[in-house]
Amino acid sequence: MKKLFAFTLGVLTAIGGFVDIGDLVTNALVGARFGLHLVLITLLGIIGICVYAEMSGRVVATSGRPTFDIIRERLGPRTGFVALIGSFLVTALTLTAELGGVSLTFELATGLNYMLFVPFVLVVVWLVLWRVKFTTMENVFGLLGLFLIVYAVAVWQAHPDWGSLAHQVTQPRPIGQETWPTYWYYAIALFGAALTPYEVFFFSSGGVEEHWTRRDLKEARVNVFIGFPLGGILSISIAAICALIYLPRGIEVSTLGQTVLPIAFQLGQLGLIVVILGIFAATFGAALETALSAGYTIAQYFGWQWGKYVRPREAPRFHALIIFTLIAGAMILLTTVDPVKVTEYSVVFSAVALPLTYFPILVVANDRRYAGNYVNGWFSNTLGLIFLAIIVVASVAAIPLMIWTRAGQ
Amino acid sequence: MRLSELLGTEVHDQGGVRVGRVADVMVLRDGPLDENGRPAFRILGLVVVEGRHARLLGYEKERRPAVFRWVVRRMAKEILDVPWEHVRSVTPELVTIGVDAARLEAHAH
Amino acid sequence: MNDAANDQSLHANLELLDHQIVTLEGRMVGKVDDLEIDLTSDPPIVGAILMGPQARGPRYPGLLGRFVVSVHKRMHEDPDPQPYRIPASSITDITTAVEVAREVPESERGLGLWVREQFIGRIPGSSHETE
Amino acid sequence: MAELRRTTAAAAALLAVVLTGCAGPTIRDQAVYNQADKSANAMVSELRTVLVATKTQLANRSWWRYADVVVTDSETAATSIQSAFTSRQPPSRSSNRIYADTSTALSDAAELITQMRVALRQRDVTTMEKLRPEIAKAATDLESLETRARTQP
Repeated sequence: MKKLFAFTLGVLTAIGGFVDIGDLVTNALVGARFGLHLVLITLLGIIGICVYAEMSGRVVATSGRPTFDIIRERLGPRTGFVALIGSFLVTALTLTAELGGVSLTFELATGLNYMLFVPFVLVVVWLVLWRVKFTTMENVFGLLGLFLIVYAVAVWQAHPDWGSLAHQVTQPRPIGQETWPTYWYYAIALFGAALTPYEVFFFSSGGVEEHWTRRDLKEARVNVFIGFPLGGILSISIAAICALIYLPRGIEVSTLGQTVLPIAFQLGQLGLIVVILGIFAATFGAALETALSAGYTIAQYFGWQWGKYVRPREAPRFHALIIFTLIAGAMILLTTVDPVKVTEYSVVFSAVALPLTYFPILVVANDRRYAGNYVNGWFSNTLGLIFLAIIVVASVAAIPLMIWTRAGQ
Repeated sequence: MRLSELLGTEVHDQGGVRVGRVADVMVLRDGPLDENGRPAFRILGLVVVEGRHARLLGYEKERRPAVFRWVVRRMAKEILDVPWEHVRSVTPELVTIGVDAARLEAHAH
Repeated sequence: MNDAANDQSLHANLELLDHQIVTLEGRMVGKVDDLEIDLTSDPPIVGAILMGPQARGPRYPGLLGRFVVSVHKRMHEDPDPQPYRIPASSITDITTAVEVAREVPESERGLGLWVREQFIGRIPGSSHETE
Repeated sequence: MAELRRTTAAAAALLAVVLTGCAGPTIRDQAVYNQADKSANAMVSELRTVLVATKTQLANRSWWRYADVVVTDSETAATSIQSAFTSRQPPSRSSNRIYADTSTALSDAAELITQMRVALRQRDVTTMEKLRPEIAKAATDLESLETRARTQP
């Protein structure tokens, strides 16, 4: 049974981690404005997260060192501190967006304003983090998150002109009134949504939580190379269904209600129930991951005891950090800021924060003391360097593009 | 004295010629036995780097990816081993050594 | 005692500084925030691992460093708090982490202890074995 | 690169004003046309969202509470689009017509969405079915207005 459960770590990390509120909103929004003209960027993001997570997973399986341990060891406390502040803020922002996402699913189900649910969601997320075992937490939200496959079903059931969809994929350029700066802004947003730093913090720390050893390495790789592409296919289906239903009608997505409407339009009430459950699981799972990652990053930087595998009493500061970050996230939501807007900014800032956390992993994945005889071969180094270049370019271009396009207006 | 005070300190030879900066300290656990019967961490010597802003990031011994090693080595210019017996005086501001840079060997690992 | 650790020379900055310190049972103690070097002894040795804000503070640039040190000093009971010191003799193994014997994890002292006793420890289920 | 051309054109025109010292009609007109184009585009999106949501609900493919959330969100967005347009760009002589046409079209559209939200909340299917073609027409009118604003100067 441990094999089956361990397998779901990859599935959860893919579904919950990959498809979170950031992927949902960004792919829906991009699908409605650019059709599938940005799918190549999503594919790039999927390959990127596979490369990044696989290296981190290999290092943690052989040396037991999760991502932020390595960042401070290799970059030193000063540069490491900059990476810490950047990563923690992005993770806290993403957590806020996820909590907003969960609350919005309750709004869609009940018709009551999502703000009413924010405190309730905060308490439930914390209770699950406090008492539910790491593996059980993964299984529940990993499997429930699979409901998002309903997006692929909707695309299939819409009997689209597959030729024209494929044609759009091979034409990476803006369409209609869209301009190149906006195109590149959303390319970075999609890339940031696919390659959010907390996914790797969670994945590598999860390796310690699950007590991975070299024997679990093969499984970890299978999880990465199945889990993340599966998440990627769902993201592309979200973009595709919005392209099919919204693009011809000139509808632009700005709410979670609109993200879900094409499923109801295409598949009816059952589809709507399934998709709302799927989004609940994906955003709730991602809320757990981002809350834990907020604790992982700071605790691993300072060397404090962390992790759910020890009793809360033995990791006091780790749990205190999680509680403060959750409360801060909820308070931000209660200032009536639009959770969808928070999500849009969180994915772009993810792209900004990436380089300082990715570079040390690429260095250490070549260090025999960390990766043993699983050090990077020429192939992983070539891919690793290509993505380092892409990540740095995206990180540098993100803020200027955000200002130039007034966040994609 | 603390290691962090020694790291980054300028290194000059006795003629006052700049050799570089302390980038690392080599230690080996073969010193005299301590109260737990374990050998002490003996300081073997210094790793001195000529470049001003060089950060080795492990590339004094790592080799891959080659482009990182190439960049680090270019910024470092020289990476020299200074055995401890050549060290004449140590302060947080300056380390003086009793041999000139030319006769020092490149850091080998 | 892992023999490999003592017959191989170590880069103190690269392979000791800023590494995770763990107890024999694998509990995380903290990070190697600095190392105490004794140059007067013959041969010169690394005497101890230094941990905590008083050790880490000075390594941050300018204002931030002084801020960390001064805030910790004001919050601390004794007037001139020193870094937490782990003698090098209790280091049992060095891999990517530094393993020490008979070490008290931070959750039993300092701020960690306060957070445990006054906050997390008081929440029901805090000693619940989740794994 | 329309957006880039437009922003550089506006910057150049601004420079011209500073140099010549008189506020020519072009900059204010340009801003009015831009704003008309953007507001019409945004309102079309809200109108069509309401059409899809009500079509889905009338075909029993969603539930009332869900459709209510979507239409209410669109109503909130519609009212803010309309108020944002009218409150900002005072028209000049030549851009007056498009300013007036856009404001009326936007307020009619917002009004239609509000009526639809009310009908939906009362589950008044007949009114909903009566309103749908009106909303569809409002959307196409706004689309033609959009192209008019874009091709005006």
